Parts: sequence; structure tokens; C-alpha cells
Amino acid sequence: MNPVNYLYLAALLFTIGATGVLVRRNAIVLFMCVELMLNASNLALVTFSRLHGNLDGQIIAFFTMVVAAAEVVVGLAIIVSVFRTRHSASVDDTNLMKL
Amino acid sequence: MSVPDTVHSLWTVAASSTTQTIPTPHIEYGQLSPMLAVFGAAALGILAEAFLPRRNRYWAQIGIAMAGLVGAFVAVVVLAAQGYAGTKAHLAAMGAVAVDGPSLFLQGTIVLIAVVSVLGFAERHLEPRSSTGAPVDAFAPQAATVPGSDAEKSAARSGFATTEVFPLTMFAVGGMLLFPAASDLLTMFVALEVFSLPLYLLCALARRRRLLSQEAAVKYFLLGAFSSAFFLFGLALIYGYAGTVSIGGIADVVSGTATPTPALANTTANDALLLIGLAMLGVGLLFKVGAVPFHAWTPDVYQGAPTPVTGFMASATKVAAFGATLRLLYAAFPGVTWDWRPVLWGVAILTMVVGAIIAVTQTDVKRLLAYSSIAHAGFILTGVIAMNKAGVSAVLFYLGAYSFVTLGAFAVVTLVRDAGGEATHLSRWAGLGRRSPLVAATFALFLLAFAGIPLTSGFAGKFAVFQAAASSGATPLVIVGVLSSAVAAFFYIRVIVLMFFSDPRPDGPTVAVPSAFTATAIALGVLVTLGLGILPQYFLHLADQASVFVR
Amino acid sequence: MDNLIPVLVGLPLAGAAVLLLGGRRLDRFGHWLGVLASTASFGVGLVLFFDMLSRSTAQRPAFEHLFTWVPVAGFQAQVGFQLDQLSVVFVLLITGVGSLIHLYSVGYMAHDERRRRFFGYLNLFLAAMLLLVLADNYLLLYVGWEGVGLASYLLIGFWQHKPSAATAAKKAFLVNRVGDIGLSVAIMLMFSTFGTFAFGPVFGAAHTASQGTLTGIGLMLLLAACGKSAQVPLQSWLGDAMEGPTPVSALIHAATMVTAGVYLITRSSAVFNLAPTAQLATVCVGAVTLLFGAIVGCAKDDIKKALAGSTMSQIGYMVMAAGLGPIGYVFAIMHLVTHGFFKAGLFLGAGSVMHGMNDEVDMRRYGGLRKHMPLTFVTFGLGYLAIIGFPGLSGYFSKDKIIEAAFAHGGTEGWILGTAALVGAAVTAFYMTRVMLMTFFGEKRWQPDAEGHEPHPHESPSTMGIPMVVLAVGSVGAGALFAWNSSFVKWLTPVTGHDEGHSPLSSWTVSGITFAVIALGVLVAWTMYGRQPVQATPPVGSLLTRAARRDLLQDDFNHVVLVGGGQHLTRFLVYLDAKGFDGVVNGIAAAVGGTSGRMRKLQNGYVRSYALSMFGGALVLVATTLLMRAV
Amino acid sequence: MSSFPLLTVAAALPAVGAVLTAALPAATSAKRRDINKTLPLGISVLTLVLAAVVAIRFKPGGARYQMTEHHSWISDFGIGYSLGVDGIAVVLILLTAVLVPVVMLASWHDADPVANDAGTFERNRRTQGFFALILAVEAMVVLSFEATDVFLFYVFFEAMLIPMYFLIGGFGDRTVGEDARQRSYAAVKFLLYNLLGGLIMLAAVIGLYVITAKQGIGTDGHGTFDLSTITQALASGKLHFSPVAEKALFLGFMFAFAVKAPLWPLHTWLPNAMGEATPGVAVLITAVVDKVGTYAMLRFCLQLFPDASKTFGPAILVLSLIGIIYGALLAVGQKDIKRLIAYASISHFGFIIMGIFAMTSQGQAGATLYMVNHGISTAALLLVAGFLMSRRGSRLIADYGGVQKVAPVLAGTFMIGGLATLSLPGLAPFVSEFLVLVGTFTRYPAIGIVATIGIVLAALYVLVLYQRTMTGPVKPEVSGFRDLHARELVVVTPLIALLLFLGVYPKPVSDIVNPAVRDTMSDVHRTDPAPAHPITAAQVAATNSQGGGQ
Repeated sequence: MNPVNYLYLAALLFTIGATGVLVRRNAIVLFMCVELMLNASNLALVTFSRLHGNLDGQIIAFFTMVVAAAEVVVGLAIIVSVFRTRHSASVDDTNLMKL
Repeated sequence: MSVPDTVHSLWTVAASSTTQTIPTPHIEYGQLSPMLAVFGAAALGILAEAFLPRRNRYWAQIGIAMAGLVGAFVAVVVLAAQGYAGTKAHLAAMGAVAVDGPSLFLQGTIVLIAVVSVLGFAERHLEPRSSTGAPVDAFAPQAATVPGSDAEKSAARSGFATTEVFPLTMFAVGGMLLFPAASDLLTMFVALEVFSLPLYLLCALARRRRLLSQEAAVKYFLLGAFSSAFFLFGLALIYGYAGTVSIGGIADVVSGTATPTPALANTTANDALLLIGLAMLGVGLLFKVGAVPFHAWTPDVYQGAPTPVTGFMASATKVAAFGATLRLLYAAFPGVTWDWRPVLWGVAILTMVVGAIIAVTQTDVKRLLAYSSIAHAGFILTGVIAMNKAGVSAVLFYLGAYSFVTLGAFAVVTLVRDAGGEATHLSRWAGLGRRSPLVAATFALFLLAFAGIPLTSGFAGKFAVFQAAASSGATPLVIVGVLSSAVAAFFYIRVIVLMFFSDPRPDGPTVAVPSAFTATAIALGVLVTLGLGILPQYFLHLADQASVFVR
Repeated sequence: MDNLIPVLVGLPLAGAAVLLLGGRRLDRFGHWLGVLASTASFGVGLVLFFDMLSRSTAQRPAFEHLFTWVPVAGFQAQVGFQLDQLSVVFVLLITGVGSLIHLYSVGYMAHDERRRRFFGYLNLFLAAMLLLVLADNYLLLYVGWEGVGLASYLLIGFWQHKPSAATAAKKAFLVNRVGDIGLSVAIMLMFSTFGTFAFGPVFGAAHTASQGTLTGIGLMLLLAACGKSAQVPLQSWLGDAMEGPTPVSALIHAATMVTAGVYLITRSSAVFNLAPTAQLATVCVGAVTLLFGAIVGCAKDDIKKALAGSTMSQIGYMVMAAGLGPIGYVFAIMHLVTHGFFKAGLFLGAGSVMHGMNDEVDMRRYGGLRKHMPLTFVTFGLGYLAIIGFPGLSGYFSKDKIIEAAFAHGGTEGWILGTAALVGAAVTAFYMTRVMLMTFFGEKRWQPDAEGHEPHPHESPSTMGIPMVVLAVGSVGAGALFAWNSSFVKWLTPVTGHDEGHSPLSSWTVSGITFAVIALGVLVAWTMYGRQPVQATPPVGSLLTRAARRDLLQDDFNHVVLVGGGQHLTRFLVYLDAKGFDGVVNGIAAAVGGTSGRMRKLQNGYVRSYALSMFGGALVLVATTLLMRAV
Repeated sequence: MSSFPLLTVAAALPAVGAVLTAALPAATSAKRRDINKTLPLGISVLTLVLAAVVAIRFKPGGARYQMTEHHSWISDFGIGYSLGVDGIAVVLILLTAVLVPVVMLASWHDADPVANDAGTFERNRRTQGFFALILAVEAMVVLSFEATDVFLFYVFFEAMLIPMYFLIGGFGDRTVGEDARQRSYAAVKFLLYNLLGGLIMLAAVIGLYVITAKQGIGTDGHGTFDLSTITQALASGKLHFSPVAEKALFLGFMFAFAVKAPLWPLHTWLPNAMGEATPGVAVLITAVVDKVGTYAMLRFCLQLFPDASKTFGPAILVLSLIGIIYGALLAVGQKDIKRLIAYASISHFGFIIMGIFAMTSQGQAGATLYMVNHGISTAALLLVAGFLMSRRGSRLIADYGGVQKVAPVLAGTFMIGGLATLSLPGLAPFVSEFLVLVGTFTRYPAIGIVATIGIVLAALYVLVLYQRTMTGPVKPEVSGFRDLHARELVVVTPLIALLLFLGVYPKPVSDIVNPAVRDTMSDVHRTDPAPAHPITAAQVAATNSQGGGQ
């Protein structure tokens, strides 16, 4: 298959992720959408790695995974603590600060 | 993009190269020592947190953090003295980290900011002591407890302290040191995350108004992660375009001096990859510097985060992020200047104008400073856009000058308190000049520096960036800059009026007497503000000497 | 000897300084100090005069350069004095009449607690007036010019607690300032034309300048003269100026300051001679004013205002004469001097009357005073005869000459001017007879004032009497002295030039006609005010009378057009400044605030909306980056 | 030229004085307070002595800038700490040094604690702060007159706003209520207006730097701000502005100066600021600080941008002409004494600016003298008005009447101040006003003639003010007024003496100013218009022999 199609897929995934961030309310889902965007990037990286015939992209993808994992740790900690306080994971509820 | 046959030929090449050995990476530990010192201190801090009894942790953490920072600063100075800022500048760690003028300059600045910030974090005189008589700081006694719960109360009673903030800060500082020095996009991305993640956590740790604090953390985290995703996707696209993520490699490909390979010929045929990638990297960086339209997090996070953390964030993050932006634009993408410059023009103008205008009607001092920081990001961007040596040195200078004013200003904010903690609503500041002239005068000095009044560091910085922009022909930017400075002056002056010419409220806030830590922090802020304002030459010269990137 | 010239100015100036700065300790004898300064200056003037007499005609003008005043590149203003035949006439008139009036004031102001200050102002006036006539360049003349204006302002408003006095003083200064525009523009014109404004060089080079420039200078000087000499259209202040103490009216607003305009025109004869248009304007102003003043004088019941109208009219004669050119200059000055005597005398007489009548000024409340104030009656009467031009008295010699010169001007203009002058003479005779009859003849018409004090008319003390006598002698004899052997003409000719002209009527014819019209005027007045008793309340009068009582409506015009218009303009501008210019400034601030208020609504606290702005921003960033390449 | 840094010391003395005054232990009693005030007063007098030394050591006709000092300051931007004075600067420094002690003495009790909280520690501090701020303003004003480096000038031009701002906003009759609000509005308006001007000038300053850098005028590829260097480079053609750039830079500089001066229609801050400030501070604003603006037009606009100055000259002349008439008319319409004087000042600044841009020797020398004379005359008028207002506690003209009767000396000095304001010949302002008019007339006759209307209007507003306050029946509230006492007389006497002296014998000042004006005129490549029909030497000789009469 033409590797470029993977790029299209990556772009599509990225857009889905970004849209998800915009439309979903649940903080966890929101965060998952961000993860989707990261993984879309990974897909793109791997595809490009193949296109260029070097391994950089694939290695970067590993790094990304680690970073994403770290992000999950921090993110969940924050989201959970907010949930425990507010008993709600909706990001629309956290709007004390505005204007 | 048609699928080339070359891919198949590469297959065969790869197969034939199985006999090659991968060389051991060569790491110049000496040149990386600033970061190593800070990361070391961070790791040590974690260990201390794990193994030291609670009562010893506070001083131990301060000691470790300070030792790490001082070590890092000494390392920076030594490296600079050895000429790494100039002739000996080169890429360390297999091309991952640039040890050059801008890196060392910014690392030095960040380390100094960190020193002052740690002093602020260590402040334990402002909050009333816990019921056991233990002095407490600005952070939640136990962040995991639910606000208002019994657990929190008992934690507060027993005088717990979140001494984890010190190692967290050290990690953030380490990431920040790496960020502007990163010489490939991957390192840059990792550094970005390394300093962002601890900051998300630090935001959530306020002792008072924990709901706001947590909200700030959530917002910062979600948006930060969102922007990182953009950065990463941009990285992927650039990698796709250039086949490499190293700054030098990208620059070569962009300028067409790289050895052409068939794959490159294929990917570089369409500049869309490059341009979209660059724009997306830009999103990530502009988010960190708080440029419009990626600024929305700034006021909320600045307001919600514990004030010492806000000060640290507002200064150090900006320094690191602008450093990385400079490196990216000056070292990796000078070949497409004509593509990104108009866009950045727009962003800079928007940032200056929006930041200045929205600030006019703010009623919370921390939000006010947040919008002011947005406007200042715009001013700095004009220097970035200059795209000449003067631009680099001007931005370096501005960052140094601005961060100490910011640190000082937020440190003063921590002092003005009432029963509910810090009194950040501006109406509470009325008549502060009568009540407490010294504190008010200090804050006024910082505000004047923000406003760019001559003989303060803010003016020297503003002059530097504007002249750099003007010399590159960006006269309209300069004009927008001065006009929004005028608007900005309005709200700084409004605060001064409030402090000096309004009548104090009978139930007005008190000004707490800080410990030597915060006092030192404020004094340093004043000193740097006046010093860089009256005698900026030395520092300007330093910035000028440090304004060449290596790639 | 020439270095005495600055002393002339210096003595009264020093007197003024001492009197004004000296404080209360000078109250007891300060007035005598003032008299001393004045008479000493007169003495110096006499010395200089005789010294000048002793020299040949060509050697008579004397110069004394004191110091360089303002040197800036080509602009070299000097403080230098020039005492020539013209100046010396003025010097003697000013210091002479001035000294007499100082003396008179000692008595007149005896009961005023601020007498010291009054003398200080009088001395200041003398100094300024002397500076005016002694200056050797226009800029220094300007200093004196404004200096007398200041003194006039201070003296008119001397009784500052009276709002009317304060208003009159302000008005006088303002109207004079309008005239001063003329003098400044004239000086500027001279400087830009000749590069200098000193008398000698300007007059010497006048013929090189274009007709337009000279006309401009002439008209501007005329404007200045109009202001200072109360000529139409800037005459309105003089009547109000009578609010000042009477010696002031005598000295400043009759004898000396108001004649400064005539001096200015005569001094600038070299310019006017070359600018016929300016001369024509001058004679027109003079002719109109001489009639204007005369008509106003007929209608006033206030003795001082009637005399003020008369002053205006008489100066009209002088200005007209000066406008006639070389045939008139000498007579303008001669009339100026004789007028100085008789009008000062008349005013002092009026002051004496008022002094005896509890400061009553309304002639309808006088009547039959000749019995109570014989000395005043006699001196006033002599002044009266002099002013109407009774043959043999000084007015006869000077005024008839002017009428003659007007006819001698030639052509239709000459006839018109001559006729105007004759009409003026007749009206003068009328109103002066009216004043005389209402004041000194008929039945007593005074009544007790509000508090029941009935005036007890009495003769004034000798300090007041002596000056009146001296001035009466001058009124009688000065004309003859000047006319004898044409001495005055000969004296002034080197300065002003003189030309006999060719009158279409012989000198005797003019004198005859003049005498006839004067007699007519006297007769009419006697019919109206002598044969029948004067009413204590003024009759309604004809339209002209009513207009004349209101200064021929000029004040009304000023009030409506200038004051009213000015007030509206000012109010409008105050509004404009607050709402317009400041409004723009405040509006910008408000606009920024409003924009801010709207923009901050974008910061709505929802993290997803922040993400949306980021996403949108990212899209825009990508799109523009791509677009930039496409473009 | 000795190496003693006289100019630095002259500026540093008040600066150090400001710090010392602020650092003095706060007074604990009224007597101690007076003692504390003598320190700043003494320092300002010492500064006057130094300024006099500067004036004496200045040699008219010598080098253009004398007593120069050059030190590198921010060499990366070609900025030097360069001081030097020419004639114009010398007289303005002298003016400043004369006025500051006078203002201090006049404001002796203006910042005292008010009755109800008298003697409190904090209030006494505030009193000292007032005097310290005045000294700070003096230091910065003197430095901006001395600076021969554009940037150095700019720094102090802007920085002096801050102490001025606190002086306007922080001190006045009452500290609460509507008055305080108005005052803080006025202070903010003052600051923002001037800051906006300053920021726009900053853009122009940057532009200037960039152009000098591009054309290699400075060293090491940096630009330069050194005035002499730039002027010389301009003269020798080494530096050349494109017409567009020159106009833009000129406008940038001019805007800031026109705000500060202030030139119509950028004047609206002045009536507020002067109306709300204490009389002494109002004098500082109009007589000292604003002069920096007009001085800078002469020094920087003309010298740096001669061609643009010529291009815009007529337009600025028209604005200044409008300002003359407009300010005077508005002064007539004011109900508030201080605002009246403020509008009068706007009219006078119109004259000053007109003189500067008439581009003639007389105009510029006249403008310089005007700055000095206006400073003195307005100070006299305002300070006496301040004494008057301090007796009644009202700024409204309508609240006075008949003061002349009860306080003749006060009225007399007020009158002299007023007469000086309306430029009566014999008093100093006449000389300068006439020079300005003549200088303008020789090049632009129409403008010169219209400007003379300002003379009449000046008489109108001064005399109306005098009439309404001083003459007429004595109002009951006025009847208890005390006449001027010793301190007030000490304040007024030198001012009046100066007015008289400079009116009669301005030559010492004009001799100092003339060479500087000549230099400026040659910078703008302008010569005075020659007289249309100059007097020839032969004519002069002829007229002299004739006796001068004819």
C-alpha cells in the first residue's frame, strides 16, 4: 500500500483527536483525545521513517510513548484530585476563573 | 507523492549494512553539567523525600535545591568562561544539545530565576502557623486530600508541608535548561514535557483557594497537552519533510544545502509539509510563551496557581520557551523566514494589542499581571521577528530583565494579605501606599518597569527589542508596540493610583512581614530592575556576545 | 548737557519707585516728594530747553544713547533718547502741566488715604510719558506708550472699590491694546522693510520703500494713534475714563497722554508724507472724531464727560491737522499745547466745582456757582473762551489755523474738511457755553443728598487755586506767544517741515466765518440754557440727543458685537475644549475600556473554548503560512 | 576646560538631595519639620549657586557645547553619558535653579499634615517626600537640559514624569472626596498623555538609531545618539535621511514635545494638571518641566531634522497661532484661577513654539527668552495666586473681590505678575514676545499679524482676573485677609526683581543665547530674511548728520 495513505490516516486521527478535545466534556475523554493526537503523530513519524528509510522516526515514536505515559500519570493525578473535590469530571464545571 | 522505487533499493542497502557497528554515544558530561546538576538535585530531592523524616525535609530540600542550582550556575559560568558561549560553541551529546551563547545565557538566567523562585517557595512566614506551631508555606499540606475534608484539616493541623515542590521545581528547571539548548526537535519535545509536567502539578498545590488551584492545573494540563500534541505533530511533519529532526539537518534541507537523496527529493518537493509542520511547532511554542490566540490559559493559570509558582512560571517558562523559539526560527528555519515572518507579525501585533487592552479592565492583580505578561510576550516577539543578531541579543536581554521584574512583582503580591490569604482583588490594594509605603513603592517600581519607564530594566529591554525590530524594517510593529505600551501604561498607572492616591479601606489587607527568603527575592528583583535600567551595558554586552547559535 | 536727558525720565521714575515701594512711612509727606520729582523734572526740562535755544537750528536736536537693550542678530533695540524741538515742546508741556496738576492734587486728594500711591502713579505716568516723547526709536516709544497706558489704567481705576472705576480702567487698557496692535505691526513692518526701527534711519530710508509698505506703516501708526488718542473707532474708553480722579482726567485724559497719538503721527511725518492714503485716512478719522466728540459733548450732563467729549473733538482737530501733512503738523502741535493749557484748566475747574459740591458731577444739579466759586468761575471762564476760539485767546490762534489749513488742503477734500472743522467749531461753542451756563449761571439746583447733607459750595484751597490760575494764564497767553512772529512755526519747522499751502479763502475770511459760527453756537446755547431755566431732570430729547448720551451707540455696538459675541465664542470654546478636544482624549480612553470589556468576555473560563481558540489559531497559522507561500 | 564634572555635579546635587531628604528621619514636631525642610531648600540654593557658576564659566562665542563630559554608558546602543551646555541650555538651567528654591519656599506648608492628623509620623514623611520629589524633578530637568545625547535626554525627559506624577496626584488641599478624585484623574491624565508622547518619541528615537547604525555613523556598527556626531554627519553629508524617514522621525519627536509643551490641540492635560496641583507644583509643571518640551524642539527637532522642520514649520506655526488665540480665549472663559493661568500658559507656549519654528534669529532668541520670562512671570502670578487661594481655600474667581483694599501688597504683586503675563513693556516678557512676533513677521507676515491679537486677549484675561478678584467692594469672606508676610515676600521679590531687570536689560541673557541661536539657524540652513530696503551706511550717515529727526 502507498505509505502516503498512512499519512492521511494520521492526519485524520489527529483531526479526530483535536475535534474530540473541542467537543467532549469529560476530562478523561478529553485527555484521551489528546492521546489520540499524540498517537496520530506517532503514526506519521513511523510512516515518514519508512519514507526516508531511516530509523529516527521510529525511535521518536518510542520517546513519544514514554512522554505520553508520563503525561498520563500527571494528568490523571490532577483530574482525579479535581474529581474528588468536585465529584464531576466535566471540564465545563471548572470555570471559576474567567474574564 | 508517488512511491519511489528507491525504497526497495534502500532495503537492500540496509540489509548489506548489518555488519556495521553502532558507535557508542559520546557524551560530554562537562558541557551538560548545568542540567546534570539540576537533574541530580531533583533526583536527590526525591530520595530525600522518600527517606528523610518529615521534619528534616524542608531544610534538606532547600539545601539540595540550592546546591543544585548554585552548582548549575557555576557550571554555566565556567562553561561560558571557557569560551563555549563563543568560539568553542558546539553540539554536545551526539548533536542533541547545543552548548552555545544563547543556551548558556538562558540557562544562566533560568538558574537565577530558579534560585529566586526557590527562595519564594521556601517562604514560611506569611501564612499563620499551624495549630501545632509549625511554620507553613504557600503549598497545600497534603495535595492528595480533598479540599475542605477532614483529612486536609488534620494534615494542616499537623503542619505537613508539600516539600515535594522542591524536587518538582528542580525537574522543571532541568527541563527548562534543556529546552532552549535542545538541538534537535526530539530533545526539544522531551524537554518541553519535562518542564511542563512538574509545572502542571505545582499549579495544583496552593494551600488556599484550592478549587482555583486545581482548576488552574486542569486547564493548564489539558491545554498544555493539547499544545504538545500540536508540537509533536509538527515535529512529525518536519521530520517527514527533512528526514531528520536535528536543527542543523533541517536547516540544511530547508536551505537546499543538504546532500540530496531520492527520498529527500521526494518529500521536499512539496513545501506544505514544511510549512504546516513549522506552523504546528509554532503552536506549541507560542502556547508556552502565551501569545495570542494561544494565551487563554495564562490568566486563569496565573490566577489559580500558588503565587510563588506563578512568579516562577511567568518568568522561567517564558525564558525557556522564547529560547527554544529563537533557536528554532534562527537556527533551523532561517531559510523560510519569508514564510513565517508575516504570520509572526500578526501574532505579535495581536498579542501586544489584546494583552494590553484586556488588562485595562482587570480587577485581580494576578490576572492583571497575567495579561501584562501576554502583552510582554508580544513585545518580545517583535524582537524575535527582527531575525538578526540584534534581535537575539535584545530578546535575551529582555527575558533577563523581564523575569526579575515579574518575580519581584509576584513576590510582592504574596505579601499583601488578609484573613483569606493573599488579597489579590485590586480594590483591596487601595491606599496601600499610605499603609505601607515601602511595599507599595517597590510594587510601583515593578509596575513602572513593566510600563517601560526609563531608568528601569523594562525600558532598556523594550528599547532593545524595538530597535532590533526597527533595524529589520518592522517599523509598523514598533509603532503598534509603542501604542500598546501606552495602553499598558494605563493599567499599571491605575494600580499606582489605587495604591497611592486612593483612601485605604478600614478593613484593608495587611502587609505581612516576610522572612529573609522573600525579602531577598524582592530585593534581588529591585536590584536587577534598577541595575539593568541604569547600567544595562554589561548585561547587554553579554547578551550581544551570546547571540550566535550553533547548529 | 545731553546727559541730562535721561534725568528727565529718571526723576519721576525714581519718585514713583520711592512712593510705591516706600510704604506707609511716606504717607505724611509722600505727596510733596511727588511734586518735587515732577517740578525737578520740569526744571531740568527748562534747562535743556534754554540750552537748546542757545544753539543754532542745526545743532538743536540732542541724542543720548544709554545702552543696548535687545540685540539679536539684525534686531538691535537701543535705549537712546532724542531731544529735539518737537520733544522739548512735549517735555515742557508734560512736566509743566504735570507739575501744576501734582500741586493741585495735593489739595484735591487731601482726604484720600491712598494719596501717596496716587502720587506714585502720577510720577510713573510722567516718567512713561517722557519716555514716550524722548525715545529715539519706535520700540522704546512703545515702552512709553504702554507705560502711559498702564499709568492711565492705574489712575482711572484708582478708586478700585467702585466697580465702575475698575471696569472703566480695564476698558481703557483693552481698547488701547487694540491700538497697540497697530504700533507693534508698524514696528514689525519697519523692521522687515528697513531692518531697523530707529527714527533717523527709518525716516531717512522711507523714500526707498514701496508705497504699499509705507501706507501699511502709516495706517498701523494711525491705528495706534486712534487707540491712545480716543479717535473713532477706538474712542469709547475716554468717556468712561472720567471715573478716575479729576486731576487724572486733566493731566492724562486731556492735556498729555491722549495727545500722544498726535505726537506719533507728527513724529512719523516722514512716513506719512510719502503715504497719501494713510494721510487721507488720518484726516478722515480726525474729521469724524471732531464731530463725533462734539456731538457727544453736547448731550452729556456729567460735566467731566462733556469735557471728555470735548477733548475727543479737540484731538480730532489735531489729528486732522496732522493728517493734512506739512501744512498742518505745526498747528496740530500748537493746538495740542494750547489745548493742554485750557483743557487742563477746564478740568481742574470742574474738579474744583466737584470738590465744592461733594463730588457731584451732574450739571443739572449745579447752577449759579459763580457766586460761590469766583476764582473757579474766572479761570474756567477763561478756559472756556480759549476753547471756543475767542479771538486773542490761545484757542483762537491754534484752532483757526487748523480750519485754515483744512481749507488750504485744497480741492473738494479741503472744502469738506474745512466745513467739518467749522461745524465742529460751532458745536464746540454750543456745548461749552452749555457747560458754562449750566454750571455757573442760572439758579441753584442742588439738593440734599440721600443722607440729607446739602452741599455747601466753597472755593478750593490754594494748592488747587494756583494751578488753575497758572493754567488760565496759559490759556489766555500761550496762543499769542506762539503766534507772535510765527515763533512756534519756526521752532518746529526743522522737525516737521512746514508748508503754508494755498487756502482758497483768505486768512481773514476764515477768521471771520469762524467767529460767526462760534457766535451762532453761543447764541443757540444761550437760547436753550441761558434764557430759560435748566431742568433738573434731563428731558427725553431727540433721537440724536439720546444717541449722543449713549456715546452715539458705540458702546452698545461694542457690547452686543464684541462683548456678546466674545462671550458666546468663549463659552462655545470652553464647551468645545471640554467636550471636543478633551472629549476625544477621554473618548479614546473610554473606547479602550469598552473594547477591553468586550474582549475579556472571550475569556469565558471554559477550557474547551480556550482549546477552540487554540485550534482556530492553529488553523489560521497553518493557513496563513501556506497562503504566504501561495502569494 | 577643566576636568571637573561641573554639569554632573549640578544635576547630581539635587538628586542626592532628594535621596537625603527622603531618608531624613521623619519629623516629630512642627518645628522639626521645618528644620527638615531646610535641607532640601539649602540644596536647591546650592544648586542655584552651581548653576550660576555654570553660567559664569560659560563663554558666549566659545565652543558650541561647553563644559562637556563624555562617558560611555550603553555602548552597545551607541549611547553615551554626554553632557554639555550651549547658551540656550545655560539660561534654562539657570531658570530652573532659580525657580526651584522659590517654589519650595512658596510651598513651605503645602505638604504639611492637615489639621486633623497633624504630626503623625506618616504625614511628616509625606511632607519630606514632597520636597524630595521636587528635588528629583529638578535633577532630571537639569540633566535633560544638559544632555547632548539624544537617548540620555530621552531617558530623563520620560523619567521626570514619575516624580511629577506623584507631585500632582499626591499633594493638594484635601485628600479625600471629589477633589482627590479629580486630582488623581489629572495626575493620570498628565502621565498618560506625556507617556504616549514619550512612547511615540521612543519609536522615533529607535528609528534614528537604526538609521545612524545603517549608515555607519557610530562605532563598531552600532548607531549613535551623540548630538554633535549626528549634526556633524548631517552637515558633512555622511548621514542622510530619506525624506519620508526624516518626516516620520520629526513627527515622532515633535509629538512628544508638543504634548509636553503643550501645543494645541494636545493641550488638554495642562488645565487639569495645573488646576489640581498645588500652586508650587503647577509652577513646576508650566515653568520648568514644560520648558523641556520647547527646549527640545529647538535642540532636537531643528538640529536633527532640519529639512523636515522646514517642511512642517508652517503647519506648526498655524497650530501655535491657533494655540495663542485659543488658549487666550479659553482663559477668558475660566472660572477657576489656576485653570485660567493654565490656559494663559497654553497661549504663551503658542508664542514660544511660533518663535522656534519661525526660523529666524529673532524668533528663536525670542522663544528662548520667552521660556525664561514665561517661567518667571507665570511663577510670580501663580505663586501670588497661590498665596491668595491659601487665604480663602477656594480656586474660584467668584469667591474673591476687593482684596486690593485689605491686602494691597498682595494685590500689587499680583498685578505685576499679571502685567508681566500680558507682556507689558518694561517687564521681561515683553522683550521676548516682541522678538517672537518680529521674528515671525519677517518670514510669515500674516501669521505675525494675527498673533498680535493674542496681545489684546492677554490683556483681557489678566485684567478680568484682576478686576474680579482684587477690585470692587470687599467681600465679607475676604475682609479678614492678611497681607503678604515675610516668607511670601521673600518668594515674590526675586521674581519681580528679575522681571524688571530682564525687561530693562535683557542683554546679558540674550548675549548668551545669541551664539546658540546662530548655530541652530545654521543647522537648519536658514538665514534671516533680509530687509526689503535695507538702510545703507550712507543713509545712516546722512540721517545722523541731519540730526535724526527727519
